[in-house]
Amino acid sequence: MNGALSVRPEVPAWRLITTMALAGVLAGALIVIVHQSTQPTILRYKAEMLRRAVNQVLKQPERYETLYIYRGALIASVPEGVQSKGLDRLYVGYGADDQAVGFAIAAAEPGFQDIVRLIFGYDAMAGRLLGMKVLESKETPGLGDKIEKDAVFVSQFDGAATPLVGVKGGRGSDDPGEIDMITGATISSRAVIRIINNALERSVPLIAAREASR
Amino acid sequence: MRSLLSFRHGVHPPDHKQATEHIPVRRMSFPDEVILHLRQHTGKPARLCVKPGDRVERGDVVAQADGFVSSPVHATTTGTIVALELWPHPDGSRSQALRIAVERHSAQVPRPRLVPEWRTLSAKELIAAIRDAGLVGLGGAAFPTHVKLSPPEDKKIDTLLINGCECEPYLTADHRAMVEHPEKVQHGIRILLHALGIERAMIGIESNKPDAVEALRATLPDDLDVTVHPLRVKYPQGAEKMLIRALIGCEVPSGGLPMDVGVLVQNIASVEMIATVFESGLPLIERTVSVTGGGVRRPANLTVPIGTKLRDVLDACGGLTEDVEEIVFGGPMMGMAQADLNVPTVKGTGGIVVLSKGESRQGETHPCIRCGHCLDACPIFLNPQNLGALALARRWDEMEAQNLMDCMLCGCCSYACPSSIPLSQLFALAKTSLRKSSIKGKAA
Amino acid sequence: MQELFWILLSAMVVNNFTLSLFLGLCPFMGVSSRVETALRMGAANIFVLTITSICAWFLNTFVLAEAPYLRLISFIVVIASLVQIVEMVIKKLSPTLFRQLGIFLPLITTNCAILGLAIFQTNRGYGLLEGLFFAIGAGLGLTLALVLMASIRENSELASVPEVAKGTGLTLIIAGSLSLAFMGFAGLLSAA
Amino acid sequence: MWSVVASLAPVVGASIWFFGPSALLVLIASCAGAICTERGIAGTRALRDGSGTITGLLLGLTLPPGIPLWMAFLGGAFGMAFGKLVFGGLGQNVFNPALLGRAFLQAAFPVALTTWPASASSWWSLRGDNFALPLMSPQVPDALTGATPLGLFKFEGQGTDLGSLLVGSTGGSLGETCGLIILLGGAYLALRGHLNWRIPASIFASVALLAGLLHLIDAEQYPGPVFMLFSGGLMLGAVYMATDMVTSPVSGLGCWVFGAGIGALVVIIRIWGGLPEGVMYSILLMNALVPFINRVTQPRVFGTNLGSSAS
Amino acid sequence: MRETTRQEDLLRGIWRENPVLIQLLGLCPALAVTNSVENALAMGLATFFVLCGSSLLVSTLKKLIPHEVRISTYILIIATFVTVADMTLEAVVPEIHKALGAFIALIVVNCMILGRQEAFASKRPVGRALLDAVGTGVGFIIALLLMGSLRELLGNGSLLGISLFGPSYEPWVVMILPPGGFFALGALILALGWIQQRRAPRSQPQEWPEGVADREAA
Amino acid sequence: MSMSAVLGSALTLGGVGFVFGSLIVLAHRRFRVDEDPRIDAVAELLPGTNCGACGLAGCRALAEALVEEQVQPAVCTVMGPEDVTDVAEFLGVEAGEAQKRVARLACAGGSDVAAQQADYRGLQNCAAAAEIAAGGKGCPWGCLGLADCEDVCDLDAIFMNSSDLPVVIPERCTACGDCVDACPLDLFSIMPMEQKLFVQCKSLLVAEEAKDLCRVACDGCGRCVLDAADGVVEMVDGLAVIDYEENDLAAPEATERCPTGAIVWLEGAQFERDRGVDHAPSVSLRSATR
Repeated sequence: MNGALSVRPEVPAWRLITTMALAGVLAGALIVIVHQSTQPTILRYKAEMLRRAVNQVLKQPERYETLYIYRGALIASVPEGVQSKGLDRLYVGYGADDQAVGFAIAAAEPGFQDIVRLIFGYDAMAGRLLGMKVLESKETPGLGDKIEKDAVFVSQFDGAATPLVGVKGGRGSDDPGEIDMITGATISSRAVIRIINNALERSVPLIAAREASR
Repeated sequence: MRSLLSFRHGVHPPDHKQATEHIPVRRMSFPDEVILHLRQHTGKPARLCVKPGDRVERGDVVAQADGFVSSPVHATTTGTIVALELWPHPDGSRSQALRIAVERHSAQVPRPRLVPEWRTLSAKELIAAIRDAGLVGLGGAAFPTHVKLSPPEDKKIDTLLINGCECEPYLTADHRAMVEHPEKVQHGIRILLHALGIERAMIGIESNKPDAVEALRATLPDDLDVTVHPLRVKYPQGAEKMLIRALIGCEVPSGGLPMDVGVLVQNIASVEMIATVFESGLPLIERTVSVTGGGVRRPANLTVPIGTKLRDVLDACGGLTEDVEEIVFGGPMMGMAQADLNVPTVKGTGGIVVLSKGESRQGETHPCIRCGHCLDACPIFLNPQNLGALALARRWDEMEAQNLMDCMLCGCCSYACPSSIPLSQLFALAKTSLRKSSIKGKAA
Repeated sequence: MQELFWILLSAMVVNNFTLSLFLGLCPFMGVSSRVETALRMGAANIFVLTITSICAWFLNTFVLAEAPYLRLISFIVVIASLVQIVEMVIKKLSPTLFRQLGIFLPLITTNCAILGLAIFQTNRGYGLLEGLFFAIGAGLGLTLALVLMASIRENSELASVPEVAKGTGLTLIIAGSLSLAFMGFAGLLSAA
Repeated sequence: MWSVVASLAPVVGASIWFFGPSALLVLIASCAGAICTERGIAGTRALRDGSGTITGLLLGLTLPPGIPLWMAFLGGAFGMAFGKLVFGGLGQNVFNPALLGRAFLQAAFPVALTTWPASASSWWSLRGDNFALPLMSPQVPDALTGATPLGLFKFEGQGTDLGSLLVGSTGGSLGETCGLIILLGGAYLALRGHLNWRIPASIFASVALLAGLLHLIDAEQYPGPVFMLFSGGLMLGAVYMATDMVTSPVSGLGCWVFGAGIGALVVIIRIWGGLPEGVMYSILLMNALVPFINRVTQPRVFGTNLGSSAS
Repeated sequence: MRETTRQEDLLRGIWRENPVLIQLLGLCPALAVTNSVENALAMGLATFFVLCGSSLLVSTLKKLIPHEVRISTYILIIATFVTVADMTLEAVVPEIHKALGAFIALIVVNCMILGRQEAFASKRPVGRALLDAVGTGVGFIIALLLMGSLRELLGNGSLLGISLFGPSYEPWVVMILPPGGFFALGALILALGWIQQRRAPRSQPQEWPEGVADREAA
Repeated sequence: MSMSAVLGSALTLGGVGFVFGSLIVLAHRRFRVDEDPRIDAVAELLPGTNCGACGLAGCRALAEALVEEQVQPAVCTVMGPEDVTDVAEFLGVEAGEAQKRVARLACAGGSDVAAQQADYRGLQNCAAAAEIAAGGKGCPWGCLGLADCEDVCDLDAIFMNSSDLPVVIPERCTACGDCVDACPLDLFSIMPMEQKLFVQCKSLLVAEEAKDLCRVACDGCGRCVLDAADGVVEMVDGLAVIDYEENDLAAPEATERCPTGAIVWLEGAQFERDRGVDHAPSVSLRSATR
């Protein structure tokens, strides 16, 4: 046995405090440096993802811009001194003729397992959907996650009349407001329909108000 | 049947009493040798007061009570003391015992002696006379009767319960006593009530003995408050706490004694023996033993001198059959298995049950399936399932915390267990281990 | 109200912290051999989770709004220190409470459930009230899982478990079975 | 144990009557899974008391008739290995092995486990792709799928008439459809002392009570108690699964608590949960609670807590 | 403490004292993010990076860190490395970062890392500490990969996203769900124990004395 | 984002470090439990088996006792001699003399030599068998052979031999006393290895009666009393009893004329020496996951 058996000497208090403080300083510096070097890439990716989602549900508009919901109204730019970060927002897409083709609205509510986050395009003039994309869900793989992966299910939302009504599969009805639910994943399908309907309920008055004020 | 008094839970083993319940008690002839253990009762062993070579007559004291919780031992036959030596005891150990060679041609008539006139004695004198007669509880535990009759000052006894249940299967000695000598039973009750200074007694008899109920009802005294109560046939109806629950309707507190609820319980055989003592002047030197079971050729209720070797008792009943499996002192539910035919009977031996191959429950043990039958059987509402599992893991302390010490080893759980798990055996060994460790703890 | 209730139930049974998010596994495997201990551990957890939730909300709202990249490191340092301080306070104020709960507090400091709660709460953008319901739900869920596991393990202690399965193997299988059983709660309150 | 198997014979018979040879095949496969695993792992230690057969049969009875046989086999094997053998075999397990196997299958193959045959062209025809190759998906034509009474109610708001519920001429798992026959088997077992009557009694009582209350509040939204009792796996679960002695409490009081808990959970999951049926999960959840229930429902020992009668 | 060789330092963590399978540390990531090989690998690498980085730093600075504040300092160091790893992953492989979610941040509270600092890095020279960290980290990656491949293979019929059994394979969905994690790790540990048990008595059978042999035979 | 951000966060975290460093220092100073630091150091050296062979409640208790110099390091028989020296040097005390102690069984009546009176069919463990007519073995003092001691021995130091007697492997026995507690007949006792003269019998029967029940019983003939030095062996109630106070005078001669072999001179393990098996079984490997 060697030096393992020794009694530790007392350490002065200032050394403890300095060590902690120094460690904090170093850690802070290191993190910020890495943060600064990775941040642009991360932001770029996030923006790209958002762009893709909006483009997809608005059927490839020419361009789109962000609208903030501020004091119960939709505004294109935030007034001075207000943080844009915490505000809810939706996106308006414009066609070639610079006419608004629709609004992309993001929404999240509980699904079968956990929160389902999705975005959908809405044509306010026709009162119809343009498309729907699930951004994030933890629904049962192979069953509930068909709301995300089943092309047939997803494509039903293109041009669907609102409010949406869910029906059991195989009815073959041509009613544009009817969404055929996925066999065995009724709850998840219903959740999607419910999320969209609820989001519309919230957003349609805002959109109408904006159109009216124009 | 529902309206009969009883207690909750318990089991219904087949009673097997038909072999002996209608046969009158007979006396067996004296054996060549009797073995008198000095430890025949609960408490301190008796102290020897004779020596090898001495000649003793029937009824002579051979060992004195050693202390209050002790009881004297009397010579049960006339004969010569051969030796004091270690001899097999019914509990499986070897302990000090006197061997008396019986005088072949003696008339076995006891010395003339003074028969105490109990009516003239004070309670104290009466209890002393009971002690000198070596009386102990004949139900099995062999607790000295005089101790039981002397409760502490602060415990007031107001009722005497007479246990005529004989709920153990096979045994019929008490039954025969009630049918053949109801007047002696009533006499014994009278003496006990006198000793206690009270007037109320209740006799509990399982309803499968209507003739006993009849006989005792016919002889009820006019001047005392004695009543006879038929009880539901259920094991262990004859356990003190169960009997009190059935007759009085209250529960003896956990860890307490019957006297805590103002009750004293005596077994029929003890009551009858008290009457005998005060009628004949003889001490406790013989008793009725049920020798029965499929392994005995001629089952009988025999009056046997205490200390007769098992071998001799069995010979008096025609010997053993070919398919003997197990010999038990006491009843099959709570009795002690015997390994040696030289074991003598002791004061507490009221039955010798010889089980044949078909009768002995030697099922193969299976895993516990937690059916809960044992909980429904346990008369004191323990959880034998859990206790059994703890016992297998040797976790005695946890068992104690779960009231193991209230277990009276009645064997209901083992009987009810469909997997043939020897639960009560496990509890017996757990209690032994706990007792051992508590002695050790005190010593340390 | 319905939403708060859903947050509580979701963290407790539907997405139980331990059984479906694998948070707090260390105590779940380690401190789950006795029911009494499990109960106390659970209570201590509820307590610390509640504090953490408030703490994280406070940090997010007032301190880290400008520097979210310092979130993780601040969370861990603040929570760890706070738990230590709480431990001391309890020790000073109520020795009884300390004996009941305090001994578990150091164990909880480096428990992923605590940090997990703070991070999930932030990611989901919960406010103060929502965060509190989330924390209580998570704490109740942890307690439930711990107590169930402890009572089952106490039970299996007396069983003749095969040598290979003793200890962790069996605990994991039980956890899997519990997790399977908890799947029955899927979709609770969200089917309407 | 074999008497439990015997009491299941009518239920098995009924399932074959309703679902044809598919039923028999599925039952054989699940039994084979359970028994082979028991023999394979426990070897000679495995008991020949029929407990493996019961596990297999009970599992089989909760499966839809059209399920691929390899899945039924897998479920039996899983239930036996992880539900029973790891705990030390008979008498030591915590979860009902058959239900654990079923829950595993439900989680592993949600589609196959919720595909119910609507009707069959003849008694002899198979009710689905029973002979799908091991590990491969079954091929089920859409026309074959139907729905259970509970699914119909939950997702489409349709009721099913009481007569067909009682007789069992509805869609569903093999042994779940005919309530009357199950009750008969249960009565036989209760009389023989192999079944604690308190458990099914408390389950029925709590389901009827809760469902009745809700039905009184809003008859449109909540189905009536009779429908709740006779639909889905409640009968089979209450009589044969919940009463498994090993995985239910030992004391009488414990059994009442256990049953009431199952009943309450069944109603909660059926009405507010995401799944149409919750009997299996309810029983598994309460199984998990049994050790705890046993702890808190220790019987009162004779001569304790006497109150006034003590003095 | 017994002296160890360099080789031992390196190899110990890989199998004999594998952090997940033997020591049962870091179970949270081992169960939560192993539903595919890809995720498992990313998680393993991130943890590996944090472990090596902090071991290196801690053993370098061990003389400077007073005993009383060592744990706090270690946590600070570890948290820094985790934050770095988190940001790097988000920038380089955003998809995987999204799949791993909060569990990257939870590397901070992985007892395995703090354990190695406390038990090894704070007492040994830099080289040894690095060897140990590499060994333990590789052991962790191996365990995660084992879990990941088992779960992805059964739960999805694929490995690293490449389908192995063809399109008609029926995936065992449960394996990529939480219960599957518990069952997979449980089964792995049972299998390891079983192998060990099988191997143990065979190694030195002839050394048993007569009496024991008799009883074994009976 | 620039230098200012870097500086800002560095200072923030530095501040956090400072605050909590101070807090910890404060806590450390205020709530410290005064404990001799040497206790930890010593405890680390001890084997950590908590076997209790030293007579104290576990290794930690021994460490405390060692530091307080109540006992000498050598009382720990599990730790190797070098470790004992290390501890002694560290504490600056004498190592003391290690006295190896083992469990000895006071019965040699295996199934080959002792009479069996009845079949015992209940639970297969000694404690249970002892409750029922002493398990059917003729000699009520004799070893029941159902291996309770083997079961409770955590160190695998006891195995049952072919005649159902427990053999203690001295190399493994730490004299913890578990077997002493487990034996329902109190046949085990913990004895120093130096005490080599030993009576392997507890039967109080004498002469033919003793030998009828067991061929190796002490029949109380008294030859050993005569053959041993004065006061070493004594007859008490028909059983030879050794006075270990006089152990120095004990010699193998006392066993030479014993007609049954009940008194023995033990150099190592009991029973197995005669059979030519003197090495221990290898330790069975436990699952590493435990």
